[in-house]
Amino acid sequence: MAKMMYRDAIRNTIFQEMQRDERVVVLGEDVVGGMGTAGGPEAIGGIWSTSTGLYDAFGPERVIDTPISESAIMGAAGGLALAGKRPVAEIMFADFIGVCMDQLWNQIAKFRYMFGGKSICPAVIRMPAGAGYNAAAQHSQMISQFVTNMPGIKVVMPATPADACGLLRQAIRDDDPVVFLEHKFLYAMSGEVPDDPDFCIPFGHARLARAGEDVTIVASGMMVGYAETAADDLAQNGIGCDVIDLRTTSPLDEEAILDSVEVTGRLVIVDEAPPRCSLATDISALVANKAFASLKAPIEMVTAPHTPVPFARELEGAYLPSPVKVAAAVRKTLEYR
Amino acid sequence: MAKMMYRDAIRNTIFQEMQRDERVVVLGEDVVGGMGTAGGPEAIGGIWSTSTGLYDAFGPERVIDTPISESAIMGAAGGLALAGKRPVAEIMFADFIGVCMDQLWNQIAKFRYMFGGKSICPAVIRMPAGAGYNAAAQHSQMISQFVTNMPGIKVVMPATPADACGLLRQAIRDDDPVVFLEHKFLYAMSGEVPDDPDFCIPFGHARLARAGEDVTIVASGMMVGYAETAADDLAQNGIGCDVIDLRTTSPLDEEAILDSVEVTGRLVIVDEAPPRCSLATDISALVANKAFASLKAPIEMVTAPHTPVPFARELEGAYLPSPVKVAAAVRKTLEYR
Amino acid sequence: MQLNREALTRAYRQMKLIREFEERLHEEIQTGEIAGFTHLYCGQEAVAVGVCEHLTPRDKIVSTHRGHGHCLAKGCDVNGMMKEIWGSQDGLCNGKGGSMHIADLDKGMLGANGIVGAGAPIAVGAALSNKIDGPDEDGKLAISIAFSGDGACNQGTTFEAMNLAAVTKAPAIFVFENNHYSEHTGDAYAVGTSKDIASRAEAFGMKVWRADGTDFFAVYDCMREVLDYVRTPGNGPAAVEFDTERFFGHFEGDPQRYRGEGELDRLRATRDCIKKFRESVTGAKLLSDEDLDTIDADALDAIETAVQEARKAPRPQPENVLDNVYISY
Amino acid sequence: MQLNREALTRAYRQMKLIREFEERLHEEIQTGEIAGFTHLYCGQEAVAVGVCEHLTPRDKIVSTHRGHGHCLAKGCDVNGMMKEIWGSQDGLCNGKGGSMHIADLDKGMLGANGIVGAGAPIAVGAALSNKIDGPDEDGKLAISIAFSGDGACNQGTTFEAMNLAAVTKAPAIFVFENNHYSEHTGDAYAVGTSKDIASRAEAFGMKVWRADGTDFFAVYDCMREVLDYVRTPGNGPAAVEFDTERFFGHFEGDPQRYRGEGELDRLRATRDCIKKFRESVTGAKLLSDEDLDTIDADALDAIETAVQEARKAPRPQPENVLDNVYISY
Ligand SMILES: Cc1ncc(C[n+]2csc(CCOP(=O)(O)OP(=O)(O)O)c2C)c(N)n1
Ligand SMILES: Cc1ncc(C[n+]2csc(CCOP(=O)(O)OP(=O)(O)O)c2C)c(N)n1
Ligand SMILES: [Mg+2]
Ligand SMILES: [Mg+2]
Repeated sequence: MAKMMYRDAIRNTIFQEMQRDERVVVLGEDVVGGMGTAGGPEAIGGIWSTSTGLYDAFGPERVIDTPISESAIMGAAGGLALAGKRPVAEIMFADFIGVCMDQLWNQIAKFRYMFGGKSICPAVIRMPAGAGYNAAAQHSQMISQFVTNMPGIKVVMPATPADACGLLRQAIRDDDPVVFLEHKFLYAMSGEVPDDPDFCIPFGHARLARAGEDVTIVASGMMVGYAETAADDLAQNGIGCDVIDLRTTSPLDEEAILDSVEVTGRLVIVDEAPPRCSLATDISALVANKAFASLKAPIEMVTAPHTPVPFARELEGAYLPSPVKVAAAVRKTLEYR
Repeated sequence: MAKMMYRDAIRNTIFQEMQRDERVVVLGEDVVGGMGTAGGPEAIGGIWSTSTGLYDAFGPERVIDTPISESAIMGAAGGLALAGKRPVAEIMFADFIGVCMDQLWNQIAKFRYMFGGKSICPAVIRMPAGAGYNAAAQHSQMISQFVTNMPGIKVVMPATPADACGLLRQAIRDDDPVVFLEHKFLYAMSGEVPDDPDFCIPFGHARLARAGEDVTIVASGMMVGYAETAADDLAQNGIGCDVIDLRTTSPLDEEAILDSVEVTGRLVIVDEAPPRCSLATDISALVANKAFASLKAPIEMVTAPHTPVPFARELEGAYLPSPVKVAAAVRKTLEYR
Repeated sequence: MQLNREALTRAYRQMKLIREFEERLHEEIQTGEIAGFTHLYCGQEAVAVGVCEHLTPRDKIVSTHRGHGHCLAKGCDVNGMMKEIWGSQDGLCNGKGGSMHIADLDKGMLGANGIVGAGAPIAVGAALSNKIDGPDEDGKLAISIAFSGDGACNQGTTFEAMNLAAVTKAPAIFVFENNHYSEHTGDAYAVGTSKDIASRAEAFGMKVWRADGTDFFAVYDCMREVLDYVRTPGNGPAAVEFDTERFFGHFEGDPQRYRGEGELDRLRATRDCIKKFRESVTGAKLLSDEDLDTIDADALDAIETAVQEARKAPRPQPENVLDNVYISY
Repeated sequence: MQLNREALTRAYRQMKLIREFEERLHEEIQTGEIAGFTHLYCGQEAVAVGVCEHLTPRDKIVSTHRGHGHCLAKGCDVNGMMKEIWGSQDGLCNGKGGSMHIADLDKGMLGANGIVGAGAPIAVGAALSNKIDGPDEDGKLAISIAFSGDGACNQGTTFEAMNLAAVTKAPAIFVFENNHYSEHTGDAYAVGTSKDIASRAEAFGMKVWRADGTDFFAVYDCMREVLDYVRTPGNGPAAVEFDTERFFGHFEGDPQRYRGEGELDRLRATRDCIKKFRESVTGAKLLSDEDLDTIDADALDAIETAVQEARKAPRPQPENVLDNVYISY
């Protein structure tokens, strides 16, 4: 075990996997930082510090800095993967999926199916996502709803440094395409990360972050911490919550959710995205279909409102879910009889 | 009243609105058809026959044929609308949202909010959508889940020629941006359309396509017909269904859905899209939260599977919902006690 | 013309196979037996064959919605393709893809593509892979080719791909098949240029070539130069514009009212790459009419067999809809 | 130089206002009072002002993430902008947009934009609207301008927009501000060209210009020609590349290790558009040092006032998060 930040867990895992498997290739805007300048390559080393040192260690063929051309990055990741490489592409902000969705949704996701199972496309698309920096409407979005909908794509949302490591390693070694939604606000989060260079967390297995018998809270990414805080507060008042950290939203650990709701009969879902056709509604619909008999109360969802992400601190605060809002939803579901 | 096809209802409505309001402008690929050829403008007149004759009537300034550049089309629609025009843009297949989503999601949808309410962006984006033509994975998709999620966008899914007319007129006159999801398979559907040149159907008001007290079926677009067929079959066996045609998924007529479920206690949702984070889950979550007490059975969803759209007839048939699948879901929900 | 008899025979056979494949589909589609959208390559054969005859399986191509010619030229199995177009479970893609999504990774054929302009970035990715793999014992790189039309050249992805290839010096070749129409629109309208499509590629700093796409030998000779250049490590990408013609509508069922009076007759008479090839090789006495007639007959036979096989090939079952979304899930 | 005293005074005041606005933000941001990402325009003032001094409110501009200069030059209220950057409910966008989304439709300012390359298609739409509106009594069209950087010029949307404008002959002007960096990457690496960014625009068949973006008079004179051309019905779009410099980091907090030794000092000494303007007008005795000092003091005052006002301006309330998503819903 070593204590490190979420961002370092990501960088180290990429580094180790590049060392282990020469097919692993990194590409993205400013992943080298300094190309074509007096300062030279690695003058900066990636704006998220998730690729620092890769260029120096692995050279320009395997660490490819790109122009501002997300469709070309995404498409090149697809082409690299079809050609036998294992690309790890960075789309600087998940919000930029708007300019490159086709290459993810209609290409990478569908190659294997359209080609009758005769191809593999082991591309990892890293997409720093989420709010918290007052970066406003075009640099703060959670896009789990879009990518979870896409057949052919696996979706990962790590909530801790250890998970960032174990899930990213799994993503790089996985033969299916993976969207890896790093939460920008968690980059500086510190935690213990296993040293084992083969530490992988299998997809589709949720983590029970807190255990309790009164209410089930389902969350992912940054929302897990909010749910944990709420659960800890509620525990002080004798209310016990299961906090289920999904880890991956596709595949989804249906069993973990359903088993918990069978015990608690009450469900609160926390989701950073706007509410319509969201991951929150997805989990709700699962439970309303498969655990209906266990439900004792309406399913509560704590989500962003149906609005873009606003800029001002007060507004972004009002926009985002919070431990207080989660706790209120838990209390609401408990009050129902 | 005049009997006409869905596609003609669309073309005629655009024609009339262009006559009525000179700010209305049409743009898209091959909406004129024949530009730069020996045959000349209008040699073809739009591949869906939804823009035939517009160029001849309104000329090149207001009927703008574009290169294959969906981002530019979508962005130009946004710019035209900000500058005071009322563009009706065609994206030839809804599947192409992959190459132009940014201009819809991050631009058109968000202008008003980001600019503090100081702009209007009355753009209508027509997107022929859906399966049924064995057009395979990249030309058959339903994208209601993506656009319904987008704050700032209104989403229309007409199920009949009359609705295509009344809802499109409303869309063109509406000051908010609207995504208009025409179902390609309905283009040849015939029906009565009111003659009134001001016939508008307000957004957010569902249509009760069939009335019954046993089960609520919620559907939109081509799925409405499937639900009606299922309801008619079931009626023969004494099972009564409310069939709710949403007409618009954003805004959503929550009341119509909740009122019906309050009576029936049983809900089946039909959705052509893949199941995760879909419109089906959205409606389910609404009901599981706001009409929980009325529910007598698990909420059933009839959707496409979590796969791309396959090519072969047999496979596309298996992919799509069908009246038989809807009826089976209704029976399943009725069997539950 | 430096091609020997064997090479000429192979080139002609490939062109003819494509021609017959497409002519036959043109008929079969009218019976309603084939589902979906089909875009025929008829008229452009010299491009696909003139390009692909130079390639090895290590070289990759990425194709378009009009992909049959590229697929056949790159070595995809004619029976597997026909079965795919018929939607059979035994098709090259198990009936999942159909005409617009034929691929054969083992042959270096990375897929037809229903999204106009989507192929170019994928080809650059494949070219970056070629670059990582490095030169072979002869010091030459494997390369990757993006086929694009005069319509696709206006899609943002195509430009981004060209710039990315130029910046990274990826051994990619952008082959623009200018058949003068994108659907029902003329290139004279839709392609804003100072000169032509190649000149837009040139503005990214890459070397470009141009040739008559209805003349197999022009294509072939031009591609030899292009490949020689791009296979040389350090040179980076190149682009070629071929002036070519499509003989059928954009898709099957297109009324083609955008064509000029007598245009199709004129094209068939003066711009038919197969006719031109024939005249050229018989004129130069490299192959005889008899040789070519035999190939013609063989091609027809091969297509007849493919169609018969496709007709009786097993259909997919409903449960197959769930196959092959993921490798593991 | 054909500018009269008044015009010169106005131009200098505008440039100086932008300069002080940005210099002050550079300081204020370090206190942590201002939230979000802020990209400062310092160093490029001659471009925004040299372009916008020619425009009327009927002309539209679409800006970038580095938008303060364009906004001020197009007439956005300095106090409203400062309040917006502070996130006040009284800001130009009610605190909803912040630095990256400032807009003022009444002024013809269609928005800064956080998505690199997104502005160009929007500007073409606005230009198509100008074209529909037709020429004014002098036979001249209102026009629309897309500002883009040397990074944005690689985004597919920028190319698509140029082609669409060329094809439709929309009165759009693509102003490329080449400040030689996109974030931390040099244009020498990221922009694949045969010559420069303008030459890529030229390949779409449009007329292009180039000028020194640190010389207000070069920008201003060049834009007179460009505008004369684009305002003439039937001519269609044009592009201009300005060679300019940014004096601060990409965003506030950027360590700028990609800069060469002494680079910033050299730029401030030799490539400062305000210094150059001053030297030029005092040298030619068009304005005196005193005149200019007065303007400097006024600009500083205006900024001080704006900051003071922004500090005490009302904050948005949590419920305001729901405002203005739709007009009716
Ligand atoms: C992104 C996208 N936009 C539009 C289409 C519809 N479409 C299919 S083929 C085509 C024309 C393509 O023209 P070109 O690139 O010249 O190829 P050609 O058909 O001539 O072979 C269009 C517009 C599409 N499939 N994808
Ligand atoms: C689509 C998109 N990709 C990437 C970014 C991140 N980003 C913001 S500014 C920038 C550099 C832009 O460079 P340039 O166009 O030269 O403008 P400058 O910053 O020099 O003014 C990048 C990569 C973005 N905002 N949007
Ligand atoms: Mg073409
Ligand atoms: Mg720059």
